[in-house]
Amino acid sequence: MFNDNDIITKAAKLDIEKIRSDFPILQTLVYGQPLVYLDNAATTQKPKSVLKVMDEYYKEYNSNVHRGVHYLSQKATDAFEVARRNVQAYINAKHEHEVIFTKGTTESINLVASSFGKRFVKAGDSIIISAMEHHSNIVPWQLMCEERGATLKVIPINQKGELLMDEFEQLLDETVKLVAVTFVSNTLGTVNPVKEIIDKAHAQNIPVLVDAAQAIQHIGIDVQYLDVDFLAFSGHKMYGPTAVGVLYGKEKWLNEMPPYQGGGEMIKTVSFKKSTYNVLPFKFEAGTPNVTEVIGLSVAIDYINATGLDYIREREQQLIHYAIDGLKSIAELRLIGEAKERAASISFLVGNTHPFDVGEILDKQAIAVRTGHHCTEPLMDIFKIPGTVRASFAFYNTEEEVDKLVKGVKKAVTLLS
Amino acid sequence: MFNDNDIITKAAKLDIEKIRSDFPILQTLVYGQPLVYLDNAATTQKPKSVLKVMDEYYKEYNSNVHRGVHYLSQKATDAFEVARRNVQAYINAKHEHEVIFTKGTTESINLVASSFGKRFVKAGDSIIISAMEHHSNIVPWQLMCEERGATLKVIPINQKGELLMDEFEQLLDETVKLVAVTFVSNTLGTVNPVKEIIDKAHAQNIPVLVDAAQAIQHIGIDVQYLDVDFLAFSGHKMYGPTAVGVLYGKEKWLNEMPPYQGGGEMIKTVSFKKSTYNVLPFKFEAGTPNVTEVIGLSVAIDYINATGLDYIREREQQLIHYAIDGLKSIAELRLIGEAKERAASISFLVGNTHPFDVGEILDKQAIAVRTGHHCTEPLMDIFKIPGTVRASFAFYNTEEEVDKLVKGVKKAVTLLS
Amino acid sequence: MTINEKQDQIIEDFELFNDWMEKYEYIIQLGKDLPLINAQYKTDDNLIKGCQSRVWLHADYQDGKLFFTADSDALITKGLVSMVVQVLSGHTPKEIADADIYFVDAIGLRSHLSSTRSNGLLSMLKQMKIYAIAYLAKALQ
Amino acid sequence: MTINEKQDQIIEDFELFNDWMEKYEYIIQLGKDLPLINAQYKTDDNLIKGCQSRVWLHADYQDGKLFFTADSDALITKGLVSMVVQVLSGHTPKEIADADIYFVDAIGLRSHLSSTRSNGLLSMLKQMKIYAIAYLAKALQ
Ligand SMILES: Cc1ncc(COP(=O)(O)O)c(C=O)c1O
Ligand SMILES: Cc1ncc(COP(=O)(O)O)c(C=O)c1O
Repeated sequence: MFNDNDIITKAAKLDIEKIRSDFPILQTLVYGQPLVYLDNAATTQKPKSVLKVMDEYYKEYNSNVHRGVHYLSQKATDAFEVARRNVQAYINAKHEHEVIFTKGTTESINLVASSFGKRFVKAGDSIIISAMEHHSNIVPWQLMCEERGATLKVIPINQKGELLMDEFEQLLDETVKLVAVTFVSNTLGTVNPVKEIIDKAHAQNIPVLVDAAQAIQHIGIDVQYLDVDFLAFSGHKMYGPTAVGVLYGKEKWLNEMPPYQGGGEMIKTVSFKKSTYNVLPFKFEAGTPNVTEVIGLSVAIDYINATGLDYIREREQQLIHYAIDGLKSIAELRLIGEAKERAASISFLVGNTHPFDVGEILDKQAIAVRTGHHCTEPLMDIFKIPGTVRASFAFYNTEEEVDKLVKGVKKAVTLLS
Repeated sequence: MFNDNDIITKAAKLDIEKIRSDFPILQTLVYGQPLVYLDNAATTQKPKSVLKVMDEYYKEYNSNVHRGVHYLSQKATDAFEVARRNVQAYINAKHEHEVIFTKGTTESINLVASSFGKRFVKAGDSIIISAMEHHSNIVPWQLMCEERGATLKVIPINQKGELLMDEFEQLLDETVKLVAVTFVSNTLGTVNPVKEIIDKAHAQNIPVLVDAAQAIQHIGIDVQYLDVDFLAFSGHKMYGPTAVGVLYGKEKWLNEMPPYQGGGEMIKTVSFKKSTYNVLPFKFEAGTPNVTEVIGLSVAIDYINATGLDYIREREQQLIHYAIDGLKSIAELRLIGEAKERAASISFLVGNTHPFDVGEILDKQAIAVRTGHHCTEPLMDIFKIPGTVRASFAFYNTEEEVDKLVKGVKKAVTLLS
Repeated sequence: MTINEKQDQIIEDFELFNDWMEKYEYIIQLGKDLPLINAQYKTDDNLIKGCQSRVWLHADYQDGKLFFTADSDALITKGLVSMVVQVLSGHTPKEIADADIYFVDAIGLRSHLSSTRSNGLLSMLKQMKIYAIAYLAKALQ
Repeated sequence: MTINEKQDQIIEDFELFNDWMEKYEYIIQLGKDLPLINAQYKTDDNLIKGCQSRVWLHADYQDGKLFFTADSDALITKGLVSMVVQVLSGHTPKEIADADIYFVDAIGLRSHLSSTRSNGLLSMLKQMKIYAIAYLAKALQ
């Protein structure tokens, strides 16, 4: 078991205090006790700089973008497009117009399911997803497959919560039009071998969508290195604001796909007879964009870059391993998901206790965890459990907080048995 | 012509100063001069209270909603659902679950076009829109009609920019599945007789969608009185934040329509075989919602209510008439749109000057107007013009600002001819 | 006792507890007590699926009054369910239909009732009222 | 003069103006001068549709150099177009392809160039470079 004092030098401790002071909410008291926020996979907290830039935006240059000749509109447009290039750089996309702003991962995936589906999927075709997908990477494909007479195939997992890659290869036949998998499981914490999945799919000319909602804040992603065709993620899970997400798509696919929503921004010309569509990225950005949120997201990326993804990953790995060791000391505790490669979520159950009961008693100790199926019901069915307790970490969490979690779970078990 | 001193009492002037101090951006200098913001139809500015509540949200209780057992999540969920009831009350909807949060008017309309279309529109059917619609109330119907083999019919207008109601009645035949019209034209300022349109359509059992993007901030709307079937509007045009909008729909339609996007929140149960969908409103709210923005929108509604829609309407009518009178004093100025009933937008052209040139010279005088087709290209085609200069007002504008506009346009004309 | 008297009684009882731990211990104890429902009624028909826990509810009508039995898979929910059943059972459909259940909030367990999102307990309350209203409607015929 | 010398010259000229009015008067005057394009070239093929104004552009290749003529429906755009044409016309495809047009920003007319959203002038610059690159490619064959 890792020991607090062994692994964290004094300098590192100072770092953490500095980091925590960047996130105002971490100073909040809940029921009179300091908040222990371990629900980061649901949504992360926001640094001051993100809040500041959004406030400034509204106070200094709020305006509609792209269509305005006046000063505020120019300033807002510039900030908006600088943000796009910032996202482009963060994922190393080849072109800035391959970055489409959406309202979140869910919308990004729905966009692809709808537009890619209309263009490329016919009756008899199939789509591959995995057994550990979030509902947002299941239901859009179900809706699309149902509409187009296609079928959904599922990569199975082992008891540790790892994809069975051999079975995946078996599924890759000529009916498959797209593979959609998550990079990191929000429930199990499993990090999937997405590079390998992409290479294998590409060997058969099948494009791949990666759901990076739980990866983008933990792992450096280079879309050109991965050669991924579509990447989806949410701002609110990477220290950015709500109501913004990204769809990265390779230019060649995005150009071939029909538009998703119709409206302002996405058209070149409109007449009642015939409308023609705008170039990328605007073709997929109908309506007044989420300018404030996009600008906020850009500053969140700045914050991540300044902190360093390497540092973030290292800290989070320390926390996870420290937490796993701590939790394992609890009798009858069962980890759900024990993949070799893992990121910031840990799911567990204790004896016969119901996760909802454990979550509620943790809450009363100011420890925020999530309980339930975490929008991965099929995964719960596979493990034959009603749900789990999930603690999910960010680099601003501390070993002290992990200790509180372990103590809190012990108290819950005592009360409940 | 109205005279500043005649119509504004000293008390009213004080009111305006108080109101303007509520909007931080109105104190901004542009090129060293006080900003004159007359682009309110594109987006409105935000009162301090809206910015404050969003900042507080992020600093005190930011959390994912609905699925959490912990304190922050409860608090966020409560605020989110209180906001829904606030919107419900603002438009007097019968049920709170008839209020669906979207990212804006454009998405609200696309949702209906897609879901209503799938359920109710077949080849040979038709949809009616009007000649003055915004692209966001044209293109979604074009996309849907094309997909389903339906046709789009258009209510024509007269030279003043008013709907030809007789022609509308002619169009109402048994092929029509839905009428979609704007309440207020963003380009012409025309206020359409939506109650009459709804009554006429309902007489033939045809439902009506009203695009209220340019009405909700100016005119009190009671969806039960109007008996409207769908109402769409955007937060950012009603003093609220970007990235949030509303779709109101009658329960009976929303229940019959299939879901739009798939993902978290909108499901009841998911399995790889079959998923079932959640109840209203969640069925139509896939993915992590725009919680912050919804809470901001709610406070914007509080602000409107506290100011009073009657007061707002009266002030805006004063400003419009004052502005029209002032602009008419400019030789060769031509108003585009002279409807009897009008709200806060005024479009015009002067002699042979190009709107873009006029807009740019106004900008240099710190006057923000919009130029171009205002996302109503078909309307430009009808008037055979490339675009207009549009000044659009909010209750925080002043007669002094109108005077600056008139002077500014005169200077532009001098420079350009 | 009326429904409100019963609720006030529970609130009073809870004031005796010094901290949340004692409250929860009490509720959990209620939950651990014998199943509140006859096994034959623990059917899918009687199942109310909340967002986190499941609740089974059965209603009997006798001499103008409704009697409820129930169960849940989560202990705290079960404890609460047992209190709600105690509060509403043995009252007329009209009393139940009109009842305002405020004790859950008052004793500081709002996570079980807040938000419009139905969870087990909220759905159960709704279901109890639906039973009551159904009997009311029948009585009017 | 090189392309950059021409740009620097324009920037220097503009420094003489005391305020934005004088700048605009000058640009507008440039715009009012004779049409910059032969009427026969004002075709849809040569039309570049920006978001606010329209620009027509025609290119001639002579003795290893490109010569441009152009027009616009908006006066200020037309004035700017005339400056851009002056700056780039008479240079080799390579020089044009490599050129960095900074003077529009420098003289304070950024609304004509900012944002990735193509407007008339930006699209025109792009089109001029496309012509240049096409001739470069041809030369390589
Ligand atoms: C009449 C009208 N409809 C629809 C829209 C689209 O609204 P949004 O861009 O917020 O989706 C607008 C605003 O541009 C509008 O004025
Ligand atoms: C793996 C995964 N995919 C998709 C989503 C959906 O993201 P959002 O709700 O932000 O659209 C989530 C988050 O809940 C997730 O964890």
